[in-house]
Amino acid sequence: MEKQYASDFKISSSPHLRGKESVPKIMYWVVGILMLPVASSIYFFGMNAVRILLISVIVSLLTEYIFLVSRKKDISLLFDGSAIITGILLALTLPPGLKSSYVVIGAFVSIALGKQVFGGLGYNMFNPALVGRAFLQASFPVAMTTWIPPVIQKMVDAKTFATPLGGFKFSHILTPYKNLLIGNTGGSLGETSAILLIVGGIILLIKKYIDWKIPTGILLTVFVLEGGLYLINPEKYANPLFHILAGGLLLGAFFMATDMVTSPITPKGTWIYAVGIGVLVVLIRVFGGLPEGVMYSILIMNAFVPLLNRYTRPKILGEGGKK
Amino acid sequence: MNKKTFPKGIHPPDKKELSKDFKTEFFPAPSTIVIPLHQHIGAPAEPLVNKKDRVLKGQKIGEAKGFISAPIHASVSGTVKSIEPHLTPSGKKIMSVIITNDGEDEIHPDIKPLKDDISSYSPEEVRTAVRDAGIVGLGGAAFPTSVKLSPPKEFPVDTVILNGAECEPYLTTDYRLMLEKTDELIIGAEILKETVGASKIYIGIEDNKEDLISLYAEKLKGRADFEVAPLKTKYPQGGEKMLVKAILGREVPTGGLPFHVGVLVQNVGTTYAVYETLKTGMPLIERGLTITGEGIKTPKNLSVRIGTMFKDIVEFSGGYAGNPGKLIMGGPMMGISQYTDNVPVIKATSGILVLPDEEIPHKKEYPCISCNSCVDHCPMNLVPTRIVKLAQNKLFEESKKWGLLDCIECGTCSYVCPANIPLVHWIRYGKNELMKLRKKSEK
Amino acid sequence: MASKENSYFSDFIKGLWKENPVLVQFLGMCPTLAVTNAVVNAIAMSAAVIFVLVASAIIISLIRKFIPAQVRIASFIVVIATFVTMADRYLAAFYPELSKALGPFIPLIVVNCIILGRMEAFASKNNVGRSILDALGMSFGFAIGLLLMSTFREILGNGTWLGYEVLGNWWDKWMVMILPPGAFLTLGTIVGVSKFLQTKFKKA
Amino acid sequence: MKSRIYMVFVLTFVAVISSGLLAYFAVYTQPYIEKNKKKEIDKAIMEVIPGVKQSEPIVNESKFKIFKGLDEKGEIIGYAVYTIGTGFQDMITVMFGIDKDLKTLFSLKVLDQKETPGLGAKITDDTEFLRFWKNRNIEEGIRLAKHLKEMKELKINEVNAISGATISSRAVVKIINDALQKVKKEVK
Repeated sequence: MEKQYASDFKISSSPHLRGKESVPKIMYWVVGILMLPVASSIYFFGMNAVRILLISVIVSLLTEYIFLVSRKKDISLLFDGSAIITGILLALTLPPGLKSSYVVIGAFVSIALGKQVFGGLGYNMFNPALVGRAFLQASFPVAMTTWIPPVIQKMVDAKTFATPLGGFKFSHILTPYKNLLIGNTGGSLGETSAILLIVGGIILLIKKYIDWKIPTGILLTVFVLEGGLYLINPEKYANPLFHILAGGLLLGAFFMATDMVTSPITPKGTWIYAVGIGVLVVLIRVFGGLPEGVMYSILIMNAFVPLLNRYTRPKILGEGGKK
Repeated sequence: MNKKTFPKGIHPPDKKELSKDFKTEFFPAPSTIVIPLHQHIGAPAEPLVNKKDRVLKGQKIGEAKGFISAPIHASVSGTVKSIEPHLTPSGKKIMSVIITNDGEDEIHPDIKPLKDDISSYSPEEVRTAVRDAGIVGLGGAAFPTSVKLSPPKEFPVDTVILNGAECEPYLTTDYRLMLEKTDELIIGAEILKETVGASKIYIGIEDNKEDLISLYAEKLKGRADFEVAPLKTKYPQGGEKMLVKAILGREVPTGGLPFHVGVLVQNVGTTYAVYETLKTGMPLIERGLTITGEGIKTPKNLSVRIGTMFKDIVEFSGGYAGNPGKLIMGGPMMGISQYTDNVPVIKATSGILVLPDEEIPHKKEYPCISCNSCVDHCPMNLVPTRIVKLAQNKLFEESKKWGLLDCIECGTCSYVCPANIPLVHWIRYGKNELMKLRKKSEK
Repeated sequence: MASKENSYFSDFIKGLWKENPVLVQFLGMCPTLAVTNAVVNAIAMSAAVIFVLVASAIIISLIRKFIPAQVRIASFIVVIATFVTMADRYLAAFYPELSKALGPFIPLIVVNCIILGRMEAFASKNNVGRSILDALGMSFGFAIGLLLMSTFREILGNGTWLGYEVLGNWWDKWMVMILPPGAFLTLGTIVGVSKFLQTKFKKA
Repeated sequence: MKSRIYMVFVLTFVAVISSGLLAYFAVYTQPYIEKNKKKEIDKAIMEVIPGVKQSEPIVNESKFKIFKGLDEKGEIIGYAVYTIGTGFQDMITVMFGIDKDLKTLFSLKVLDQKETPGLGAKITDDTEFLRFWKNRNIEEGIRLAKHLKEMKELKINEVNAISGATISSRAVVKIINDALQKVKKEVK
């Protein structure tokens, strides 16, 4: 008698083991780490920060939901965490006094134009949060460049308040390093506290959720170029350290430029991308008309990513060897 | 200890403790044996027997056709029940010789060693013996060994690497073999070295098998032609190209084989098979394998006749445990999942792995977020996500430029992918389609 | 096309919607993007295009039988350029403000693909009557596109329409809409909506 | 061969007709266009020098012009300066009036600019920017005030920047100061 055999095993392509990482896990880790700059923004800018953050995240999720439903996609994609990250990142780049209606527009544009029109997560070319911010900057230039001082800093004349970079560029005032590190200065919600941004960035680096080449490339480039200028003329140009700590550079280098979807996939391409951002930042800050250029630098280099990917194929093991 | 390795790769949980300490057991041949006539890379063999013929153990029942091919032998004595297509672990139905075992294990009279002294074989005799014995790579690739032993004249081979890395998680058959047949392996390796005219033998062992490293270092103390190469435990350390890179720092050219850089890489199982054939004259009818996994009651290392059905082996190992979800021939990274256990052991079967339903990843697939994990881990330094995207869009020639054909299908990229994209699956699809296109254009 | 009437009618009507140069054929994108930041500019531009297109169509269809095929494009350009220069001088003389706002885009009508395209595709092959209808249809289609664009852009970007305040003080002007990026955003949106409507229309 | 001659003939014919038409039209519109240009400059001169009735050019380059501003009796009241300089994005064309002793700047008019709408473009808009420019002392040039101040708090040679458009404001100040240097050389 033939022995009965067992069947109905599941079949699939190898490998049959899978690692522990998953897209939502990465996303929610990033959300968790973003709580550091979020905390600092709430501490320094109070209810304004809470208001902007909440509106931005809720509108981002809502927009994502509308698009998922209308494109007949899987609704569970709403909770992959990416829309929440976009919402938080957008809020962190906005000026603290911004009107709620602008935040709504910004968040909608981020998700709709920045992400969903390209086909959703993974297909967008530009960092969605920065698309939203660039749109707001172009639409409401005055509101987007009006800074209010942190709530804990009682200013005599608080009508307008310069960011550290603006203060340096137009009035040649250097904000003390202590304030830059802790975050007690003017600026976008999430960019003021250098120390928390660095801590968050380091956690991301340890967890390998961001490519170390990107922050390293950007910060080194800025440091070297600014350092060179500073050595040539210390009167006119600021200390390179100031340039690294002030403005949105740290936020951009650790949280924006490192966006996986919109950064290159090849190692060489990543280096070019990072150095390109650094060079553009210095060019805009020093020689351009604007005090700050991290956003535009990243967006410009985002546009080059497909090209970089295409022309920087890594050498395959054994390539070029003689057969 | 100077541990060698290659760039990139991954560290999956190795799970070797399940079966590592069980001595290799001999598994008596069951009553019915199914021997497929195509178990190797290359052309299928032609059947030499007819229905109802009596066959003896070691008798040639399939003749090799062409240079890259291998003959097939009967692994038991008995009667040919039928010659018909039978499902094999490759997933295809293949013409097979089904033998009813008479249990007598009567050895074919022609089976005797060519020479009494194993060290007196000439290279040509070794090649002939290996070819006639139907020996193929037992690591899983099943590439005819005699072809490997005949490198072209313009590529002199100076180094032999004995591949004992066994980087696939779960599998321990090579480990047991190295532990139990130490002297035989050393002699086998020497013969291989003489056959290809090399001067140096490296034995690559991953450092999760510390006992083997010290055992061989002790045995080979003072031998200038041998060197034990401790390797970092990393997947896919046992890939030929990775091994050559790790031990010698040489890079096998794309589309090339190790002999292009003067190296012969041979799996320990194959080396032992060569030794056995030269010693006893018995062709390849038996091989070592590990039956393991959380879905099997008592994991074992076994010596099994080719053609034994999986179900018999599972039964011998106490049957399934819990809720078996997947049955895999080979290791979990590169093995082929089986729909049923009604398939025979073939020459390439290095293990039978049963994963319980709970162990099977049920992750949702997301769109690629370009996280670079696959790029950061690919041992071939490819950009899997791009190759796959190009293949998905049917740009196969473009995909080839990005290294579609250089992929060794080790599964590293799929393992690390957080979006759970079956990258290897798509790469196989790409290779397949590309081949179809080639054939079309040749016509 | 059952009767002659019907064919004349369709000569005119196709440019308005089915073959709208801006929304369907994507012709004349340069002025479409550049001068639609205010309705008044769009009107002036459209008027200039209507004049040039109709006048050129008349001349070309009249002389079409005399022009050898090898030099037809050159002749078309000469004729078109003549009318464009006239329109440009006319605006500069009598509407200096508009002329300044439209800048180089009036002279650039010469290379506008709508005009050369219609000459080549229609006026050089049909009689005067049909050519006029075709030119009118196409130029009105162009005008519709420009008006749509400029209406959106001026209202959103400046809170006004043709200079009249329509949205009041509560409206925060979306500067981006009257800047170049706004042109692309608006064009994209309008084209998207019109494609959507067209597919709906076809199904129904 | 015949067809080639015919080709050339037709093209020449078309060209001749069209050039004739254009020549006529150009002659016809020329005076109007001239008048428009002159009107624009005259109008600007009227605006920047109070009480001026007529003007005559002293310097008349394409990018830099000085006009003498005269009252009804032909007495000189001041000068109107037309100059072009670099702005934030493109050139800015301005006209400003100064008194005959080169001490006071009466007022400023921006004739043409392509600054950012909503920000730099405000330099054309009277209420936002140009009111700061009424009757400034120019003996030592114009300066931008450090912080925004009320009109009456501004020093006699200071003007405010437009908030959010420091660069355009700065550009205008530089254009004026550069032009003043030139004027001082031309008008002794």
